[in-house]
Amino acid sequence: MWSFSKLTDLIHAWLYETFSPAWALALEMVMVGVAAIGLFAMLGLVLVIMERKVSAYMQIRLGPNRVGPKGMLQSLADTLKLLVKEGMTPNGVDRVLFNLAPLVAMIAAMLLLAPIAFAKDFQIWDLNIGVLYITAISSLNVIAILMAGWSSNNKYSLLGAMRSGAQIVSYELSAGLSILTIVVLSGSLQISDIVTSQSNGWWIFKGHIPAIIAFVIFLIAATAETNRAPFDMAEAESELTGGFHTEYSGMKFALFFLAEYINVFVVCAVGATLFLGGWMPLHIGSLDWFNHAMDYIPSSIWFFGKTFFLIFVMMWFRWTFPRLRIDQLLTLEWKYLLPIGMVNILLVTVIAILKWHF
Amino acid sequence: MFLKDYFNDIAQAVGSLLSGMRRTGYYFTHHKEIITEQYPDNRATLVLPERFRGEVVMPHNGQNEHRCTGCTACELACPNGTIKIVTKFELNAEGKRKKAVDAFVYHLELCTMCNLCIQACPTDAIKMAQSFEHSVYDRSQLTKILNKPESKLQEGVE
Amino acid sequence: MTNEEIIAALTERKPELVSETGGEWPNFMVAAAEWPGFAAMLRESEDLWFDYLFCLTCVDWKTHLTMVYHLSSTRYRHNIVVKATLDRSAPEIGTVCNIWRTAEFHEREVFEMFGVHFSDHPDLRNLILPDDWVGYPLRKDYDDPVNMIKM
Amino acid sequence: MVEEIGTTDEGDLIINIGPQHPATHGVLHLVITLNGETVRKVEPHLGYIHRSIEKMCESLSYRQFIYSTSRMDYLSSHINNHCCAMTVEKGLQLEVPERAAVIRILMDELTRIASHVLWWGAMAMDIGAFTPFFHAFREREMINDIMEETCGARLTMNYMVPGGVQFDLHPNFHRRVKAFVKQLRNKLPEYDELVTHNAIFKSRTKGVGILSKEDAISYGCSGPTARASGVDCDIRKTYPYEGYEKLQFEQAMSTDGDTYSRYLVRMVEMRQSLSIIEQLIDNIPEGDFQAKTKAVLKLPKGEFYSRVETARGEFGVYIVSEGGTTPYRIKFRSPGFSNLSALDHTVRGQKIGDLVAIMGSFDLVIPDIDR
Repeated sequence: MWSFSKLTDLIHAWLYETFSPAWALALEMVMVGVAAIGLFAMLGLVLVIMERKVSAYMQIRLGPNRVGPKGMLQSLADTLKLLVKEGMTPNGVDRVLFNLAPLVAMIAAMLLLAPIAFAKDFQIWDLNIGVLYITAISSLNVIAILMAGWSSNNKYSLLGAMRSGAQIVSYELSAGLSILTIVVLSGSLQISDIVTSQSNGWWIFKGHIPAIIAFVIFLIAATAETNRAPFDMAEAESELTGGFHTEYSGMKFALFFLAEYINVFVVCAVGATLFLGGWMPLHIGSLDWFNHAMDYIPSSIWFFGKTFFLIFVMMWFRWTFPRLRIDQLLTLEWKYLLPIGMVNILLVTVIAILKWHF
Repeated sequence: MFLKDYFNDIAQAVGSLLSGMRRTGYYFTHHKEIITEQYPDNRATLVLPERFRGEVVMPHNGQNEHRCTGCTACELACPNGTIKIVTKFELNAEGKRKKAVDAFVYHLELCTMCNLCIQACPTDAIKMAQSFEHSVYDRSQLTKILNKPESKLQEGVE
Repeated sequence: MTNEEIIAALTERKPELVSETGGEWPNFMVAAAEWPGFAAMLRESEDLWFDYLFCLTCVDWKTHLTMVYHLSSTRYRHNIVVKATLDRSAPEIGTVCNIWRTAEFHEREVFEMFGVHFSDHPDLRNLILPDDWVGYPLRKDYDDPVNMIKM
Repeated sequence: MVEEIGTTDEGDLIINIGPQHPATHGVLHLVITLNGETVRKVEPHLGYIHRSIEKMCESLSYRQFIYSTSRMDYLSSHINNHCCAMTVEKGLQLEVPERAAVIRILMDELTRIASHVLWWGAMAMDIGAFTPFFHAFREREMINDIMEETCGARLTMNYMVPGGVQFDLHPNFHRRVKAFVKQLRNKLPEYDELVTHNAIFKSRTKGVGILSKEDAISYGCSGPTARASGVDCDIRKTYPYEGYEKLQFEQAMSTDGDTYSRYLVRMVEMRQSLSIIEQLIDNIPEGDFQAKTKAVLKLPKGEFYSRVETARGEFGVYIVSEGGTTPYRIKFRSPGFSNLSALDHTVRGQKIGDLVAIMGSFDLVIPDIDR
């Protein structure tokens, strides 16, 4: 079967033949960096237009429909507008932190792309602690938000940032616990191992009910960690106008905006990898003819299909539910999600030890 | 007992959230329900009700004649001073001096479309038009003179 | 209670009270100094129980100001109007915002619009007008320097 | 004085909410004192949209002044106009034809539904759900179209005149209202699905911002805000006007006094208004839509007060006449002004997110407060 690995191997071999190993590595890094930034820009554009269209259809309206065919170029036009806007730094802000915060948010989001397997054998860095790396780096995001909130010298921003701090720190527990269930089941922290362990069925089907519970908890925690409604405490525009990015405009605001969408993409990609088999096609046990038929669909389509399905579910949440209050948000985490998650991981451990899973 | 309530709470909450999602999901998949009016595009087919009050106009007939006698009833009826009538004296057919309207000045920027002037008019000289696209770049363009140049009072209107 | 019964009940308690009839509801004139005590009596009496102050305003009669209080009872559904005449140069009357708390905002409005001083009001400052406003706009002799229509 | 922006002596944060803020639905300015997330004190600063309509009306005739009241509570402009017309009729001792009275009630109830539907969307948006807002506009648009057809305007209709209404009903009115009633009856369960039964919405509003019955009366609250606290203050029931006494409808009441019950009272009120419309729409009597009046109206010397139930509560018009063609003094008792005065009391000790929810449930319309 054709896979990206052939292409990448080809490039790799050619580079090492032509250049010295140090240069070849440097060039590979540059290529990866350019590809990552390109992917970023693409994802930003696609996700923004997707969000606007999804929200429009749920709200019985048409959404953007003037720029390009069916309004598909609207987000490109918006990006252009944001690019040419003045990058304002208000008086009274902490200039260094204020300008640094969007970059930190962006870099944290970018780093998360490294261990994600976009297709079969198509991964930037298949490090052996991939899952741990993702949980660690995704907590960096809160630093950017706190920096932005503090340096803005605005009370709305400060309140938003403080809320966000409390929220992300607590929801990381649940996200971590639900990720751990899959680690326990598959016995590895490496993304490629986790994906191959699902070659005879995805974990959400193989892991009985505990895996489903873990998946639901992961989805809730992921929504909360990316500060999206109904957990958008950090922004909460009807309370805090714009939350931590009240004072931001132009490209700096766009960077926050983009980072939010990249974070959404990454957490959904992680969810798809852990629970829905990543690029692994839908396989059912030893039903060979079915499995072969499924294999004909390219692995990258499987991966992006699953990821965008999860993104759609998160958008569905956002455009249906009212916002929680900050104390209820923490109640939900500490009184509901965390205890359930802890009991759940106990069950999963038992299942894993007794080999009850398929 | 405590546990039962705890899980009952969760089940009910999740159920209510799912029913909400079912509703938005329904609208997401049923594009027939969309109610957006694509305004500048549907201009040609846009029909406003005949009673819609957009601005005050003075209809003129084919001979460039209107029905305004310059009695200032509308000016008195207007709560905002929207209408100013400038009158002049004309000689009529019998050679008598007669009051006639020189300029019917209408300040659209002050008008609240309350319809009191139309009701006050004894000769039905003015009426409300259905136009509603009034935006201009300069406020002075909103001050209009409703009687056309060289227009005359229609025969038989007193 | 009907209007006549209210008038009878009140004149029994305060024989010097001046009442007017003819309007929809009984009208009473009280002296400004007596008003807070009278108001407390209207609110507390079990048979009157005027617990709902639905309108509080002032009228400028050029020679004097008149405070007008519209009271209603949510229990008996009867209404009265109480008026108090104030001196125009130094209008002062006791506050009733400890009896009907809605009076706090209404009295602040009357304060800035008519210049009536409410003694013992907890927070008597401009509510609607800017803090540095000069003049009392709803008095009859106030002339608005910027009048859109006259321009 | 607006406090210096900063912190209080106790270290509480002072925040200005408004005059431009997504939660205030207009130019309301609240100075709130925050201790962490908890609101210590709310102090409204008004006047950003104060036009002194009361002063303006002193120079307008009794026909002219009615239009200006549409600009106060622009969401229940019909009902405001109705009250003004009623006060003038009271002064002139004018009998309104039966047909005009029925048309007035129909228009009032349609306005009330339009206002409540919009409020429903805005309330959901305050709490963070955006979708209901657009769904609410779908139904509101139908009412606006009905209004446009019969009254000639969508928001500030100036349809009520002393002695009746300006025009007769449009021939399409009957059919369109029937279609609307059917549509809203179908969509109300959807509203419940989206918001009323939503677990998050319930947890955000239940037990939040409790206003006791005594406080509601003392603060002069009226309308759904007071009825949620158990005050039976629906003017349509307690002091019926224009033939409301002949209609079958319930006063929407609750006793909890929290944000959720204020929400529920309005939802019930929408259904009650629908039933009023259903009772009347097939029984509009034939006859004149306007009583004969003189060209120039003169009210006799005296004082006239009338009160109606708008979508927000009790609206009153107090006219002092000296016998001339213009009112000597006119006072509008607006429901929002009194309801707003209870805000501080209700919000103290709640979270900042609750402040927004409570404000939403009070249904404040700022031009109504400022006048």
